[in-house]
Amino acid sequence: MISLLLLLFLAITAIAIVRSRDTLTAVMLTGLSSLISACLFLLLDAADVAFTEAAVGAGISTLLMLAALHAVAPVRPQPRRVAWPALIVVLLCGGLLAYGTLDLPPFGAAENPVHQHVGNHYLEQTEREIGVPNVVTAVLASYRGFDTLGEVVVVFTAGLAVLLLIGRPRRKDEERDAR
Amino acid sequence: MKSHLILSIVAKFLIPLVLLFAFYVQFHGDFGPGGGFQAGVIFAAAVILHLLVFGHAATEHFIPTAVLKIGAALGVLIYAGVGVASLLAGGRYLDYDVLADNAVAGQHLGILLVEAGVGITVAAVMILLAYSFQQRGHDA
Amino acid sequence: MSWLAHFNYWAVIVVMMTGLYMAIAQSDLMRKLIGITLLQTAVFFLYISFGFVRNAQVPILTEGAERYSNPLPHVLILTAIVVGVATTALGLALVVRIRERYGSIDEAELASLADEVEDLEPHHDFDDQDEHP
Amino acid sequence: MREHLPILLVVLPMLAAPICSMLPRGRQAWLLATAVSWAVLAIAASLLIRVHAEGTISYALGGWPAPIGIEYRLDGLNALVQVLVAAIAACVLPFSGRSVQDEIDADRQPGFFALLLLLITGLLGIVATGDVFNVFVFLEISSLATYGLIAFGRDRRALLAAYRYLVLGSIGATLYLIGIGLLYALTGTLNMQDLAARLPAVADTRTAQTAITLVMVGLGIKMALFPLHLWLPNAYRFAPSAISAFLPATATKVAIYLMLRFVFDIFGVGFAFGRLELNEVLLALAAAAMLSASLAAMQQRDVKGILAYSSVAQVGYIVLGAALATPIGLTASLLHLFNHALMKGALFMAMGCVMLRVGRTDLDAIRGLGRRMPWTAAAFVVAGLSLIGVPLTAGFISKWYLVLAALEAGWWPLVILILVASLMALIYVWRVVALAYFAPNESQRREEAPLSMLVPLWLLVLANIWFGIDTRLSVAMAESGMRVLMAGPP
Repeated sequence: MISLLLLLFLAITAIAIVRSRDTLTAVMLTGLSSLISACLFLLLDAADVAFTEAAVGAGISTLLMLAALHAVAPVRPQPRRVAWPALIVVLLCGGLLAYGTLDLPPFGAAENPVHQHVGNHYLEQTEREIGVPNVVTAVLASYRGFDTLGEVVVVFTAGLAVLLLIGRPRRKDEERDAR
Repeated sequence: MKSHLILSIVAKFLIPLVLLFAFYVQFHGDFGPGGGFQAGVIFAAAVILHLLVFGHAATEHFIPTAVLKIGAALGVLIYAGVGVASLLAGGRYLDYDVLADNAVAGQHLGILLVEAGVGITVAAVMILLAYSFQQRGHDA
Repeated sequence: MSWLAHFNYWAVIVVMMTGLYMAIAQSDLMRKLIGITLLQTAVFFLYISFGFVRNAQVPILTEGAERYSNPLPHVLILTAIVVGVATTALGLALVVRIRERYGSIDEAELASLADEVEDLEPHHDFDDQDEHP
Repeated sequence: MREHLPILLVVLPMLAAPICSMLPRGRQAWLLATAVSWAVLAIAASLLIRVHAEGTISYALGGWPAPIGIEYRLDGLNALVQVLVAAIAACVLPFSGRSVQDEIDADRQPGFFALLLLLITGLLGIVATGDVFNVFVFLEISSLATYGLIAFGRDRRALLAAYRYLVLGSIGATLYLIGIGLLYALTGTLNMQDLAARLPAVADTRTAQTAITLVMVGLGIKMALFPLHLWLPNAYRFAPSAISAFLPATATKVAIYLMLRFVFDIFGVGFAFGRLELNEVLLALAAAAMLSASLAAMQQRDVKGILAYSSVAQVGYIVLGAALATPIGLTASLLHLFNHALMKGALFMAMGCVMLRVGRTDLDAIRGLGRRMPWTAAAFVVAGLSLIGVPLTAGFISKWYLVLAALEAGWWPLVILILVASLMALIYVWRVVALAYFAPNESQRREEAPLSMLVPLWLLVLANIWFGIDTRLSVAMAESGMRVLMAGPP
């Protein structure tokens, strides 16, 4: 029941973000939406994900957005205009997704295919094969360790690209741009 | 950035605690929620707090950009290197079983090392991001 | 299939579509990135709800626990969160650079600026069309 | 070590990238990246030979058997695509040395080469893996590296192009993520083989249909399939020369490979084309791409712009062959995927040479190029002929197969479409060639590009001629890839 309420709250926050006229408000509300999602993840027994979403979504991501906003200021308030073609595309896409959820296995049922196959193996074998209690860590670092290697490479790639874009004092870039 | 006395005292008190928490999260990931990624982010958060309160020059003095660049690369090298080590030890890529005498000990060692790689790269990159964006203030 | 059982998916779709709308329709470059963040957050929820099991526990093995939620979606989403923040950071860096070199981060303004340059100066050399705010 | 080659292929550039980023000088980074690209090509070629001799190679990462762990799975199709990516990389890296020196600030060159290596890592990883989520991770590695690399372009519009690609690309990747999430919810697995085996049981569900649509739209953005191609022209046009030469020949090709893998190997033709009739949608989009993009190419005033729109049209050709879903249609599709990489790589490389010497690539810059840069201009002509599809070039072979496939399927309007689009290619290529050879230019000084650029360029040009005359190798490879696809899901 709490999760339903939170979910409703999340949807309302999303609408508030799209309707906000001021980007600062939008950024702060996005941080809030991450926090709500983190609570939802916790309610859905995903402690690691909740932890990460709180630290990244509500923390780092919001911070970076604020810093970027500071760098690009001043920003004029957005006119509240509806872009109809985009709205139609989005409604079509949303309709397709809603249609797609109709045959999803029931929410939270232990008999769902997701819980029968690979997922079950992890829960049953982690103790014997890996020997750590946190199954998420076992899957993350070992069973699907290569994904996590890829994830580290993604972080490295983004860091490198950002550094090359804005990593030196702005004065130097302006001299270069003006050349 | 102007230094506010209360802010800087609170920060000086808080930052070591947050750093400590980051290490706890790093090494406790086997047992509870957490791991290299979360630890890296929390570590970075402590440094970013320092950055916000004491300014770029003071923070850069403790953690120079050059070190962070090496750190970001080092984490990837550690993780991918563990994979190469398991190849050399006769296993498949990232097969930690062969890293120690028995499979479970090997898994423990492997997970410890790769989580360290994750933590180092994530922390370094997040701090680098904060440095980069902070330098771009509009009135800079 | 009961309506209530799918309510959570539909609420998430609303969030998803709000994000998608922001990303394609709003003309502030920052807000487009916010839209993508929102879209991704909703996808995270979708995955996590696939992994949920009623009356189960966090997938950390403990004595006496019978049922755990599925750890695999959690792992996938941990990766996806990281990928998401990486993309956001790169996007923000691009926005900062665009602001510095165009003096604007409004899609409509930028489009008219870019066209102007293209029409007036067909022989642009490197970097000579910069204007500083 | 021989058995570990499938993973070393991806890990080698992955390890080299951080090292590259730490090197102090661009020159050293370039040498390292070039050496790695050649090693990667050698590995990819040896893997292709092994796949042909011994059959499919499966490599269980972490020692965990699929579907518990992630699997690398090489067959006649993706081993070929890997060789293609590696070969283009091995040509572009030596080529890039001089142009990067000219276009990129010295202090950013190591980072540039590190990102290029990461891009190669990402593309090779996407191709090698047999796990749909691992595809997502490597797709993001290649995408983030691409956004960063495009932003290196000196024109400020490069930034905007990179940003727009980032927004669209992220939407595409997220749609893909939703799609595979729904498939996972239905089947409980992420392994491609396992997914293919479990999908038929749930193929009738609305969820599966939605999942396919989302995956296809997501990949459609990445491969720049009309009308999802809007990010591509400016991205290719304003990127640094080396990146404009590398991307069109590889990135869209990898996305197309992925689409083929999903349609034929995971969903199965019977489901994706038979029941959902996706082939008709793809045919219509391919036709629209060929006509509208060729038309747009004819109106461009910048040669890189012409080539970029032409790439959108060529994606149409490749999809056209695949949508016919016949053995000869697929062979044509794969042949064109391969040949188009050769010709577009060469054409964009020629423009890299022009960029170096003239400093711009608009039509005015081309005037009198035949005298000023005879070798570069000649290379452009030969590769341009291949793009048009003139006999004795590689482009002719793939279009010939495409026409045969259309005739065999009884779709004769498609034959007319191919001819019309080729005619349009003739027009836009001719515009450039005419200016290069028949337009007077006040400056008649000869200033040919350096050998380090001309040699890789001419290697690709000669490949265009070679595969236009001796088709045994290319057709055999395409046919072996085709057989993998026609065999369908296990």
